Amino acid sequence: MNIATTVDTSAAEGQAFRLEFRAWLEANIPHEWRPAGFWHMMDDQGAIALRREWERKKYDAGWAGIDFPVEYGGRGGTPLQRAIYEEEMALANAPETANPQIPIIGPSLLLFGEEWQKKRFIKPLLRSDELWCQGFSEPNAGSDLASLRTKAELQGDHFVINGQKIWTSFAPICDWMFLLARTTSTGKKHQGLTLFLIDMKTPGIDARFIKHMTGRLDFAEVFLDDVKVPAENVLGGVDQGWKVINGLLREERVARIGQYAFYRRHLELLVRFAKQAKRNGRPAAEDPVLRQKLGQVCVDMELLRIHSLETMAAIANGAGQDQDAPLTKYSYGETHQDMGEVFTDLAGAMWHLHEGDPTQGDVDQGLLRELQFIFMRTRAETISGGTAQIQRNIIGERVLGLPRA
Amino acid sequence: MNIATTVDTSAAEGQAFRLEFRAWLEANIPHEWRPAGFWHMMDDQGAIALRREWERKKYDAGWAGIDFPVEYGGRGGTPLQRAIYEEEMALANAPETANPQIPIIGPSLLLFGEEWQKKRFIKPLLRSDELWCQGFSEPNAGSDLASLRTKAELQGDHFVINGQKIWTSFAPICDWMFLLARTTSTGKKHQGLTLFLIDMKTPGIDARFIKHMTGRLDFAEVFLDDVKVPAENVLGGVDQGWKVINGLLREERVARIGQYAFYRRHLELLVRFAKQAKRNGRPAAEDPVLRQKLGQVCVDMELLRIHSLETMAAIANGAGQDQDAPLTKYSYGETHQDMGEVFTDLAGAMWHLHEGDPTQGDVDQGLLRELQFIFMRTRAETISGGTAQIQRNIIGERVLGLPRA
Amino acid sequence: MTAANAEERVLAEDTARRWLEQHCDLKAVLAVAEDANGAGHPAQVWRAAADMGWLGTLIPEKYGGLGLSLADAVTVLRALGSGVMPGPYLATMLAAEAIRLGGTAAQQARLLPDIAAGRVVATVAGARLDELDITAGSGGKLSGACGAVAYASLAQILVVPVRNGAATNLWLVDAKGPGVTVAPCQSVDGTWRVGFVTLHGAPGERLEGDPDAWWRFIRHGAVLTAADQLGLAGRALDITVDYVKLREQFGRPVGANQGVKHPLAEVYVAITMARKGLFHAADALERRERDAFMSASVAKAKCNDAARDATAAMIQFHGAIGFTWPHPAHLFFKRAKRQEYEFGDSTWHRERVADHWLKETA
Amino acid sequence: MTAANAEERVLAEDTARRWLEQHCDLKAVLAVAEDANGAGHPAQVWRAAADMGWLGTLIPEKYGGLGLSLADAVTVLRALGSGVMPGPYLATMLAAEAIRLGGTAAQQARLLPDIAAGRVVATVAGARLDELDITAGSGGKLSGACGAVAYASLAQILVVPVRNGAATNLWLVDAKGPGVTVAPCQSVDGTWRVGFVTLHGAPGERLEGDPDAWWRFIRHGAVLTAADQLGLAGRALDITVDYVKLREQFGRPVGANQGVKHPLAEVYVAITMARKGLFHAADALERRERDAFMSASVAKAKCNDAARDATAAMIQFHGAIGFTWPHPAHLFFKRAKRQEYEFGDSTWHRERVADHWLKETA
Repeated sequence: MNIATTVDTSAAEGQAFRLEFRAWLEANIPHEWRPAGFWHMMDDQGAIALRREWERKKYDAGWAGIDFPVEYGGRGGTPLQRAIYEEEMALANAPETANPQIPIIGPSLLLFGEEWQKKRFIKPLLRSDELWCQGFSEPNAGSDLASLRTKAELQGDHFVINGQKIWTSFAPICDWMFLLARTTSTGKKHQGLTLFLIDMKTPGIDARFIKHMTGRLDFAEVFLDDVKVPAENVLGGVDQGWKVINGLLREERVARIGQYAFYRRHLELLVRFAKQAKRNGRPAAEDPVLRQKLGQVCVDMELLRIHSLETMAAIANGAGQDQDAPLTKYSYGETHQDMGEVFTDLAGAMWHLHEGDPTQGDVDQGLLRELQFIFMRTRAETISGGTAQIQRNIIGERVLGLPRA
Repeated sequence: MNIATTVDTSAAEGQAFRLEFRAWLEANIPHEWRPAGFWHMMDDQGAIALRREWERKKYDAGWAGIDFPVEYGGRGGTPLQRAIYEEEMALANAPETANPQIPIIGPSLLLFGEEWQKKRFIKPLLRSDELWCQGFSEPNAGSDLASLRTKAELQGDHFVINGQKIWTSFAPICDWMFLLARTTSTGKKHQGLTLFLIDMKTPGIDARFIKHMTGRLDFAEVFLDDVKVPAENVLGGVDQGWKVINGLLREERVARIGQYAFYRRHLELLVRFAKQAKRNGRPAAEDPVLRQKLGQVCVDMELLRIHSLETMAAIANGAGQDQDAPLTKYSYGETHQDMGEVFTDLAGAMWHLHEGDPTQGDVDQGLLRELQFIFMRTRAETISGGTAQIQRNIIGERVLGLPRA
Repeated sequence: MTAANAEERVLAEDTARRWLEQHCDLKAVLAVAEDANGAGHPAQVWRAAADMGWLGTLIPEKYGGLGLSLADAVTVLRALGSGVMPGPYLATMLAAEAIRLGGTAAQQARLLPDIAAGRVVATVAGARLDELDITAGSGGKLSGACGAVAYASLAQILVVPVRNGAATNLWLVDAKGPGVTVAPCQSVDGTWRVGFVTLHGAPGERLEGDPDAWWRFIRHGAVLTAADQLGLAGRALDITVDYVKLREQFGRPVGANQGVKHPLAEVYVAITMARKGLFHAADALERRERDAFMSASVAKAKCNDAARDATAAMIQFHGAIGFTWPHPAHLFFKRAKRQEYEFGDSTWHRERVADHWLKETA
Repeated sequence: MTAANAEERVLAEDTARRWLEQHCDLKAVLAVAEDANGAGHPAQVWRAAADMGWLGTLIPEKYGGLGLSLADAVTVLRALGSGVMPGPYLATMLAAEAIRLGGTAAQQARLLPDIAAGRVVATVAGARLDELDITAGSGGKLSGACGAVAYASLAQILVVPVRNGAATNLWLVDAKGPGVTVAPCQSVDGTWRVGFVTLHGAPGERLEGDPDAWWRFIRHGAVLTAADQLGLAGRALDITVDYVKLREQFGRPVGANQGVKHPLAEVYVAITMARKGLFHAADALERRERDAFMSASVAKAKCNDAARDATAAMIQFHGAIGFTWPHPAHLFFKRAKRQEYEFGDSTWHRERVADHWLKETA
């Protein structure tokens, strides 16, 4: 496999780190996990248990929380190493994390948490001893997050929380939730919001899975009925929730480098698939019209790689505000979605089958299943975390300075 | 040439009309006018003079105002014949009219004019003895026509008009103008507008050409400074201008059939060009990627042909309101613009040259020039008469019933 | 199409839609998709398809059908598509159409009455139009891989395209007979069922009425499939428009934003043009007009695009709820994307339309 | 690119833009376009190109140039493109680059100093990359049609690609010498001039330094042309954004509508990615990286699309004024559409990117 990386590791420091981690992965990812589609042909619960176990092993070997301080259980590395880590994970087809909120909750704790919170929560988070979920969205507060209605009232030394959250990934199997609720209802909508760290075993919490269109269990909804949360479990101060959320932009940038590495792997799978699949009696890879479509996503992916390289350079230089966050989000969603469409064009009538049609080439089943999953999954990528429409609005208004309606 | 027509002339009436007109055109369009591009290699003034002369001849032979009543100088035919007429004009590559406002001003006079107005104006209009222009748009009232500011004040037996009009095609060479002005400034914006028939020789009118990006003289701006217009020259009643304009929808439908016939001719030119032009050493027509692009505009054009057939059937059945007018306008603009893009893709690096590059095939110069002109002209088609954005708004709100912002 | 005809069709489609909504609504369809190992064959839908004459729309009256036109079949299938209806009705109608177009009177008389009455399930191989390599040996024994075939496990009659030098002939095979193996395969689209069929010297019977019927059949197949797609597309738009009128974010209905309104307007335009193209193609094929093959390609290409765009918009403009399993949007989207590659994807059809124009233009 | 470098470039570009705006603004460019029979060669622009070192950006210092990098040339050309600048500077720089890449030290020493100083106009045939059929006879006499060549009537030096079996070599021709005929031709794009060149046994001189320079040259040519396109695109967006902030319809600025805002946001995204891709390609070619050819294709494909979309949006969102002659939008649009087909259109480049990936992926 050939992946042009997004991190310039000509510097010795990066290169040594890369090689060491690569060797560890080589020795510690079971061989049977490697092929494309492995995780897509397994049930959700089994997959999470396997991953969780593997992540503990990885943590114990020193390969987790790369850029988190040692004192809180991290490796104490640099953002550059963190990016290399993400790339190597993708290169090795390492399992996705069982604890996907690490890049959001980890930095929130680091940046805004009190000392006891950092000591208490970060290490078990990184080691996936405790799984976390994020309770932001509500049925009537999706794109318009600031209009959320879940309410937290202070009663003595604890808050009482009532409301409903949705799109709370993996909530039913999580140990802790990172929840945004309204503590003050006067003033502007986005003021008066507070972040809470909530033990999912607290009475009054009812979490139920909502199946994804891919068939996977992932999202959930969470009902909160008089849930008592100790006042000390506020993160970043009462009514400071919006500030905390907006303080995470730099972190999101690093996370996107990791996301790019996975997309890059997906493109490799797509190109490999193009060589296997047949359309009209010849390899899809030889069809000039399909080559154009494939060429276009390769162009867009190369551009995203260059964008990631620049982002990494900016991070390394300690750059501040990222005005191109909505551009990144928008381009990622569109490009990944385009990749999905190219997959169906390459696969033709077999795109949706769980096994390749033998009359359409000798197609690896795992490859087909993984690309199929990616295709469906990408429909969500122009919606979650702010729709493509919202991103274009933000670009138009904040970057180009166009007037609001 | 093979043009599948949009009018079902299996009925004898239509077929006889078609053959008779075809024969007349065959005998009366000079042979040298026929090749593609003839009109695009001639200066504007010369072209208009030639066309005007030809139109008089055509009128005198009975081939003008097809569906206008005989008493006002028309032929007294049916809408079906009118549509056949438009198609045959396109098939024969007959000159475009020198009097392009006929389809707007003619029916306005017929539907809303007083008897003396019909008697006075229709025949010279149809015979192009008098050329007309349309004074609707203003510098600050384009898409938002109702906010126009040109003012007409009644002073005794005449109105005094002051203001500025723009995009008034051919105004400097026109004899009459059909002008929309504000007569009442209270109430809703679209009320209080009145239509006037104005002699362009009236003192106080100053009309200047604005060159089109194609290089042609077509648009103009018109300044009105204390222009006196007799009160009897109001069309359709004082403050009734908006009603008159909206009464012309059926007529626009018939006009679009004619427009389709021209587009169809353009597609034929494009296909012919694909056979002449070479890309990468072989005919563009043999390139699978270019064939896809060509195929797509053929698909869209076939759909517009079917749409026209249905429209004709609806007209023949005396259908009323046309809810699909914005759909028609939008689709025409997009499809014609796509055709232009396919032309540049077929022509490659020679698309913009006044003569074909001999190393890129043996290309007919007139064909190249006409397609080149069409390509540039189509940029205006998603703007004039309501932008593509406005059309989508209307479809969303009036057809789908989506709420206004 | 006469006005009387048109009214009858509106009525027939309306009746079908109401019946389906009452007896197999979107929840019921979701349950079929959920039960991935089930037959994907709701009894009430199949019964209705037989009793109301849908299966026999195109079958001549003398063979128990209604003897109606392709446009009528399009109407029926659009209604079924608008309900994302599961079941082997389309596969069966396609097989019947192959027999009608290619079979002798005797073959038709033997097979079509059972099909019209819903007594047998039938299906067709080769819908993806990539060349298959099925050959006929001595005594009409057929061999070769048929690839994925709709409802292969359920079907009794199988129609297959068989190579005959440069030509392709349609043959019949007893799908439950000797020499036929079926390996069921799951599909992401839970509203149908599919299996890989292989023939190992299976006894075949050639459709002898019109040996060139394959070329007509694939155009009829394209139009019938496109009807289902058009049904999906229209319903997807209706549901989405209703949703964005009500769903509020930032203090106003989502549908008031041009970022939502304009794409939905484009979907409306696409569906409207697709509908016109499809009914035109149905009539053109019916009348065997000179350009009918091109018209079918125009229709399928446009229905492919309209159905994909409408169902993708359905997901996008429902926001997060639109990509959950309990919401029906994914049923529409997956099925539209599946059918996009049956009886010719847009690339296949655009190529044929371009070819037609290049040949016809002097 | 080091930070110091980057700052210098910003400064250099800024200086160039200011100078051009003062000495040859959009009105002046329009006048050049208006004068279709004029030379299309504003003296002040050419003088500046020589005096400020733009022409010699890539020419080694020992031959009178600045000896800077491709990224620096991209910076300069983006500034010129943002002013839709007329003149033979790009043609001349392309010819110089061909000589730099392919010429021997002696050839470079003889030709480049005059070019850097603006004493000669040079140009290149074959920019459209479709194969030309120019062959070398005995004694290096060249024959064949060169097709349309930028500023052919003005140029003294002409670089032509000559067939040599399966290979292509770069040759020099004295454009004013014997055996060269130039037939001027008008172009819709009035910001340049063009003529058809034919060689009839014209004495030629092969660039002997690197016989395979053609393959490198067309990538450098793609990047330099793309720089002009990127300049057009960025300025087109700036002008349009300024306009829609102020222009009001229906009681609010046009740019407040998502129907305008969203497409302009897309244009911004396209331009931003194009810029990143272009500077990356310039650096990759400079360093002769393994994937540099692919990077150049990525950059040109994206700049083609971004420039076309940005300049088409410029027309669309100016409304009617945008398609009039006195408004500069058409200058941007026509030039962007012209350059889209020079040094490879998007189809050409996408094909090469796909090919690269297919070959590199196991």
